[in-house]
Amino acid sequence: MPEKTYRDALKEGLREEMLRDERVFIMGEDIGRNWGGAFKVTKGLAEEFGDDRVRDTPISENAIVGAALGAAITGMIPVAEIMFGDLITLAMDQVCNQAAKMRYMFGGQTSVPLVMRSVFGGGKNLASHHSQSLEAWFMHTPGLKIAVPSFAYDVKGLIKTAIRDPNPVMFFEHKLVYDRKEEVPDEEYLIPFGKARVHREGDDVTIWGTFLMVHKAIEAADELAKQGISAEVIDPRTLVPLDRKTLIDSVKKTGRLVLVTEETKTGATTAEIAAIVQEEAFDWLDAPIKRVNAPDTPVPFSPPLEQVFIPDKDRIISAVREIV
Amino acid sequence: MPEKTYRDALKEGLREEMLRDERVFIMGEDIGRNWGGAFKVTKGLAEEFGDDRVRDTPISENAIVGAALGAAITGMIPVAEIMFGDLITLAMDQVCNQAAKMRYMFGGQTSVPLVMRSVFGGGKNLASHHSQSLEAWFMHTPGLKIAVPSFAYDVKGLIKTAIRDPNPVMFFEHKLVYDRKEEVPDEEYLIPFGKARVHREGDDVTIWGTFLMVHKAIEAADELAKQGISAEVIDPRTLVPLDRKTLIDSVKKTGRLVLVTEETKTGATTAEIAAIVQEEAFDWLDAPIKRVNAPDTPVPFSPPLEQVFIPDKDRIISAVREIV
Amino acid sequence: MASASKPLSGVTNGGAQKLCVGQVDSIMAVTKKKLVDLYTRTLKVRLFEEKVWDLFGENLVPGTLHLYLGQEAVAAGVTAALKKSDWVQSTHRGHGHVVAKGADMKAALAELLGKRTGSCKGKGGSMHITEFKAGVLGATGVVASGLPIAAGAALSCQMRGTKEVVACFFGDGASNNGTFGESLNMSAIWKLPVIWIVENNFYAMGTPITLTCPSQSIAQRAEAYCIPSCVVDGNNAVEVYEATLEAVKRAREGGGPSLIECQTYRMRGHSRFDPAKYRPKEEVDFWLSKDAVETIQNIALEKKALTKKEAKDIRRKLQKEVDIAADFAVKSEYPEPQEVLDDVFAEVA
Amino acid sequence: MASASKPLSGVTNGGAQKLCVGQVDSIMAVTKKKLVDLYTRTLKVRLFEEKVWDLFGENLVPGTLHLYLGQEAVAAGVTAALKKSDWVQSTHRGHGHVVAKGADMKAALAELLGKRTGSCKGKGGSMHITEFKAGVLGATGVVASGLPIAAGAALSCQMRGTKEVVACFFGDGASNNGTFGESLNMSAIWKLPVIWIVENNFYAMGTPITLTCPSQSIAQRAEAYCIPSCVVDGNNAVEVYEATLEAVKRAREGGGPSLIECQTYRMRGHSRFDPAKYRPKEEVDFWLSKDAVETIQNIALEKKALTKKEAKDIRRKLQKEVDIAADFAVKSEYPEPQEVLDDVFAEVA
Ligand SMILES: Cc1ncc(C[n+]2csc(CCOP(=O)(O)OP(=O)(O)O)c2C)c(N)n1
Ligand SMILES: Cc1ncc(C[n+]2csc(CCOP(=O)(O)OP(=O)(O)O)c2C)c(N)n1
Ligand SMILES: [Mg+2]
Ligand SMILES: [Mg+2]
Repeated sequence: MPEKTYRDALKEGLREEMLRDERVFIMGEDIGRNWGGAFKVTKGLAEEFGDDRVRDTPISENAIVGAALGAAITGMIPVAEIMFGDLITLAMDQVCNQAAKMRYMFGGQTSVPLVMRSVFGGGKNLASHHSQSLEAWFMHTPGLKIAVPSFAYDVKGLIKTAIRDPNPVMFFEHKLVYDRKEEVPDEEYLIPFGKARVHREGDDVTIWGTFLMVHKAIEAADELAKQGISAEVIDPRTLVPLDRKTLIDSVKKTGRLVLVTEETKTGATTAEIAAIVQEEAFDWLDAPIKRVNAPDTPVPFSPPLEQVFIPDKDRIISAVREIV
Repeated sequence: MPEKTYRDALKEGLREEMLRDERVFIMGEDIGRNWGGAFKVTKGLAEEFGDDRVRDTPISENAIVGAALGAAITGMIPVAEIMFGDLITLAMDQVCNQAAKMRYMFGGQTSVPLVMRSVFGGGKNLASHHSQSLEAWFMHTPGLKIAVPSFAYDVKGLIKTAIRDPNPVMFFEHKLVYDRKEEVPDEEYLIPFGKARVHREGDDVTIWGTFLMVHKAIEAADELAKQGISAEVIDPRTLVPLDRKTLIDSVKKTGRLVLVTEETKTGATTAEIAAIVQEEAFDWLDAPIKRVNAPDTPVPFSPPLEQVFIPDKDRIISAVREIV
Repeated sequence: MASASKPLSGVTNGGAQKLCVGQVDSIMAVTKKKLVDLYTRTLKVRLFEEKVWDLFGENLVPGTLHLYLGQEAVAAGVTAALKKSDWVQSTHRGHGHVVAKGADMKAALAELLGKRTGSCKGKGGSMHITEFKAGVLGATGVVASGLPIAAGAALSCQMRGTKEVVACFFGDGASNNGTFGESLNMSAIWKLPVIWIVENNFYAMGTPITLTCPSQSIAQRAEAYCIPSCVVDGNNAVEVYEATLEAVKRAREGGGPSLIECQTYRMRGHSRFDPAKYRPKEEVDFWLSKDAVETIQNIALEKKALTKKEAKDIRRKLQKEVDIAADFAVKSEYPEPQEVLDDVFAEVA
Repeated sequence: MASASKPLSGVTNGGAQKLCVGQVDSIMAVTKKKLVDLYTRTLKVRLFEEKVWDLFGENLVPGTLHLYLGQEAVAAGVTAALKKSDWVQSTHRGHGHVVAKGADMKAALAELLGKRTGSCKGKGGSMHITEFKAGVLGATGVVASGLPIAAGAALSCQMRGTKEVVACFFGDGASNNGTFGESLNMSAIWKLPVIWIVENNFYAMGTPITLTCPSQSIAQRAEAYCIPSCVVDGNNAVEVYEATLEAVKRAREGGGPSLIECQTYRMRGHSRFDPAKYRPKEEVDFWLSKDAVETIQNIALEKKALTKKEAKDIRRKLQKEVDIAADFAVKSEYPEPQEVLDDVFAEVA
């Protein structure tokens, strides 16, 4: 099977869906022919599909999402891009008050086939306004589905599922995985929402994480294996819907859980997962659930600071060792 | 001691601080002489302090917060009001990217003595755009302090502390407690941030909650007492800083914890509290921590729907009985 | 440099000023049939809102209420210039838009009462009253949040090549929100088939426009984006209709957006408990004397589009419709508690 | 109705058009001393940015970088019209604003390198480069987010009665964001002492202004709020200075805000890795021929404000300052890891 980068796999998914259904179109800042997206995900698509369907917009985040929403409820299937996840702050009303709630508050009169792509994460020394991980806000917003792909194979299958979903989907990517390669089939495939991917099987501890931290967790598991500790690594792939079963079953097997994301700790998605697991697997837990997150600070610029801000393999290993 | 409503106590606090320090001023939509605030909190203040210091603004939420921020870092002490908490969606960039991060990303060059008041909660059939409880978003935003007063005594002491704090404070109120009365001294007093209030002491279970749910928890505790169950009721009063000690000590005593807020369940502040408690008091927990929240839906309009949406005394009692 | 102009206010500018270039200035062009249509729409909204006010008095309407009373001619004039397949985007003051666009009054009233037979199954209420199949994109509780949605719907019309157009209602207060500029600009650069309808009633809650708007008109803001604009008497359905007709024509032909500022006034307070004491008596009197229903009725009578008897017959018929709708709404059931969980997500096919 | 005008572009409008009414049109009014000041500021920013580019080439600048190269005359002209106690609000392209306003170049360069001696202790970097005590309210990574902050700082100046003014820089792209209208309106209704400085470099990243702005100028948008405005050649520090001076005078005297559109151009790409291939060669050539440093130098020489030798001496002096600053920055220490936790909250007194 050919190896492809996360970036290319994602583009392939977008392209296949645009070929399949002409209602699908993309809009966002600098996604068109001059730039191809800040992370080059849409490079070449404007040339192939035209500037209408790969539409550069003004710097108007709230209107980008709002306009995509208006198009979604009148017969189109928009994929709106917000260049950096930090900038969704400017579109929170349209995302959380309008898109997420529209079907419900209108009593099911409309569905909202809308995908909102954006990118989270640090690691590129882009400082406080271009490095955050804000997925927890959206997990706390009923009416949104949330995809958090970390692998090339997943990103392609999930973007296609997202585009075909009749509900608003927040599709979050991570800056540091665009260049990572994985085997990705050329044939069409879809990945269902709400189905976790188990990257390592293990008996001693479960490690659940998202985005770059899945990769770190795998590295940690490999190293732990050498130390005689068998860790199971679970990547939820979507936060809403959430695959509770795979996680709970794993915890019932291992009795121990370490949660790891790049979010600042307080109120992160890891808090929700910890709360769920202690609710549903209380009697199986042999130790407190450990959370490995960034500290409760804005993301700092300077390399040595950002490096300690972002959790790494060693912090995961330490957390595991504290409870195993 | 005189009894005062939450509304009047809050106004007294604002008034005292405006008298004390002429740098303090208020700005927001319809807070001035024609309306006195959507919930009449600022009624009469424009007449007393003038339209400059009690300043009606255009419907420009992001600029209201941004302008207050600009004033805060140049020698004023603004109290910016966003009429409904649901509308902070429009000001998330100024709140979360600018005000919260400014001190940090400028390396401590400035402090940000800014209070942002708003109101959460349902119960008035105002539907999906005027009833939410979004405090979890801000708890997940490093750099913000968060006050969540539920009682008249607290709201006065806390607003004064908020105004004197050199950091951005989100000061959240609740629609259904404005009319509630409590004894409030006429003399000046301050309530420190990070100090919980224990409303009932008890041995069998700890109930921790915020806003209207504190009142419901007290009712539940009173009823549980008749059933022979002794419940301790803790109101954190501020979410950031959070009084962990009072809570953890209580759980170590009772071994059981029920968390109750009006937020939609997934990713609520209760998730964070559950995660903390299982981390810090794992060995003392005799049962899973229970979360009592609203369901994961937008807030519905129709009275019978809103009534089941908002947690009540009975749901708290059931949750307690499940684990005691 | 350009100098600041005298600010706008409810008294000084009431409907007088016209900025439209090329607007049809005589109502001669309007057919008798259309005058009857305008009369009927205006009156229908009026009777609907009066019924809502009654039901509210009987304590049957939960929550708050932003009545459209006084502004009927705006919704009537705009919707009369649209096809059924065209769209309107509504606001927190949406009853009039929805009814004028042809929504089922039974479902609309039931919605206001929180009944499961309501157009939103009781989930929305006054601030979200919406009937999608009548071409209403939605009423929204967040001021100005409809503008980008309308721009997007217009983009969709353009991309799908349907020749549909979108009329987007919003208030004077809404034009101070960030989405206003973002949406107008988007509509201008992409030449979207959207008509921006400012319902300038000179107040945003209790805040008079003089405190929040430095210019003589809101329409002036359209020029920033090279969008053609005009100011019309929003209590005169014919004026509103004519201006909209021109804008619709432009939009359908690919000429892009227009903005129409309709100067009008709330007959009552902002919301259910507002006595609106902050409005000067002379201003209120001025506007009450320009009643929207009387205005269109007089025009229709004068132009012999209607006889007095016909006017009365129409009123009787509409009143009956409204009464039946109210009866339906009152008798309908509330939703069952478990319905709180329905309709969060659409089923995946 | 008003008709859409020909869209703006980098070639057709380059600095030519002037909309200022009452602008001092001759540089005769500018003193020789001020010409030297303008030359010095412009050159200082240029030399600073060239050093940054060098350091970047040596891989010493982490993260991204939005160079101010090409736009120096804007920061120079604006800050030359301000007092030290006045304020500027910066952007993601902020180095020039900060340096021109008089920030310590050592601390500024150290910040770009992520050193603990940086003005933000290494927490901010290029996008947040700020020196508060030099009167910089902040550089921000969120486009257009500085506008409301500037409005608020101006409100504060007004309320405190200090006669300070605020100059707020932002790009052409920023003027499409919602905060633009919200902030301009606020400044107009409250007559705030703020000067809105649009740095129109005709691109937002790779997007040419022709795709996102329907009008001939950004300045046109100021009229929506009755704010006096003008368009000047942003590569000519004297033009920028004169327009700012007039606006500052108006602001200090309580006359409220002004907007100055400075048409200019980036010498390089948008950010560190952008080769900017999307810009037509003729356009690039046109602008490179209008070099900001050469322009002010020629004016100063021509007006005999400077001799060639003096010009060279100034350059040598500035270069030395910059070199010393770079040396300081390079030799400074990185922060210690535990400093990540510092400065989230200020101590409560
Ligand atoms: C974004 C936002 N801000 C504030 C409010 C509270 N609010 C509801 S209606 C209203 C006034 C709106 O004024 P305008 O746009 O002129 O419409 P009108 O009520 O006059 O029809 C306000 C401030 C809101 N719902 N949404
Ligand atoms: C709100 C927001 N949207 C998008 C971005 C990404 N971005 C950074 S700079 C830029 C272009 C800004 O253009 P302009 O305002 O003209 O300033 P210039 O870069 O030309 O100086 C964009 C889109 C951002 N930082 N903030
Ligand atoms: Mg109004
Ligand atoms: Mg630009």
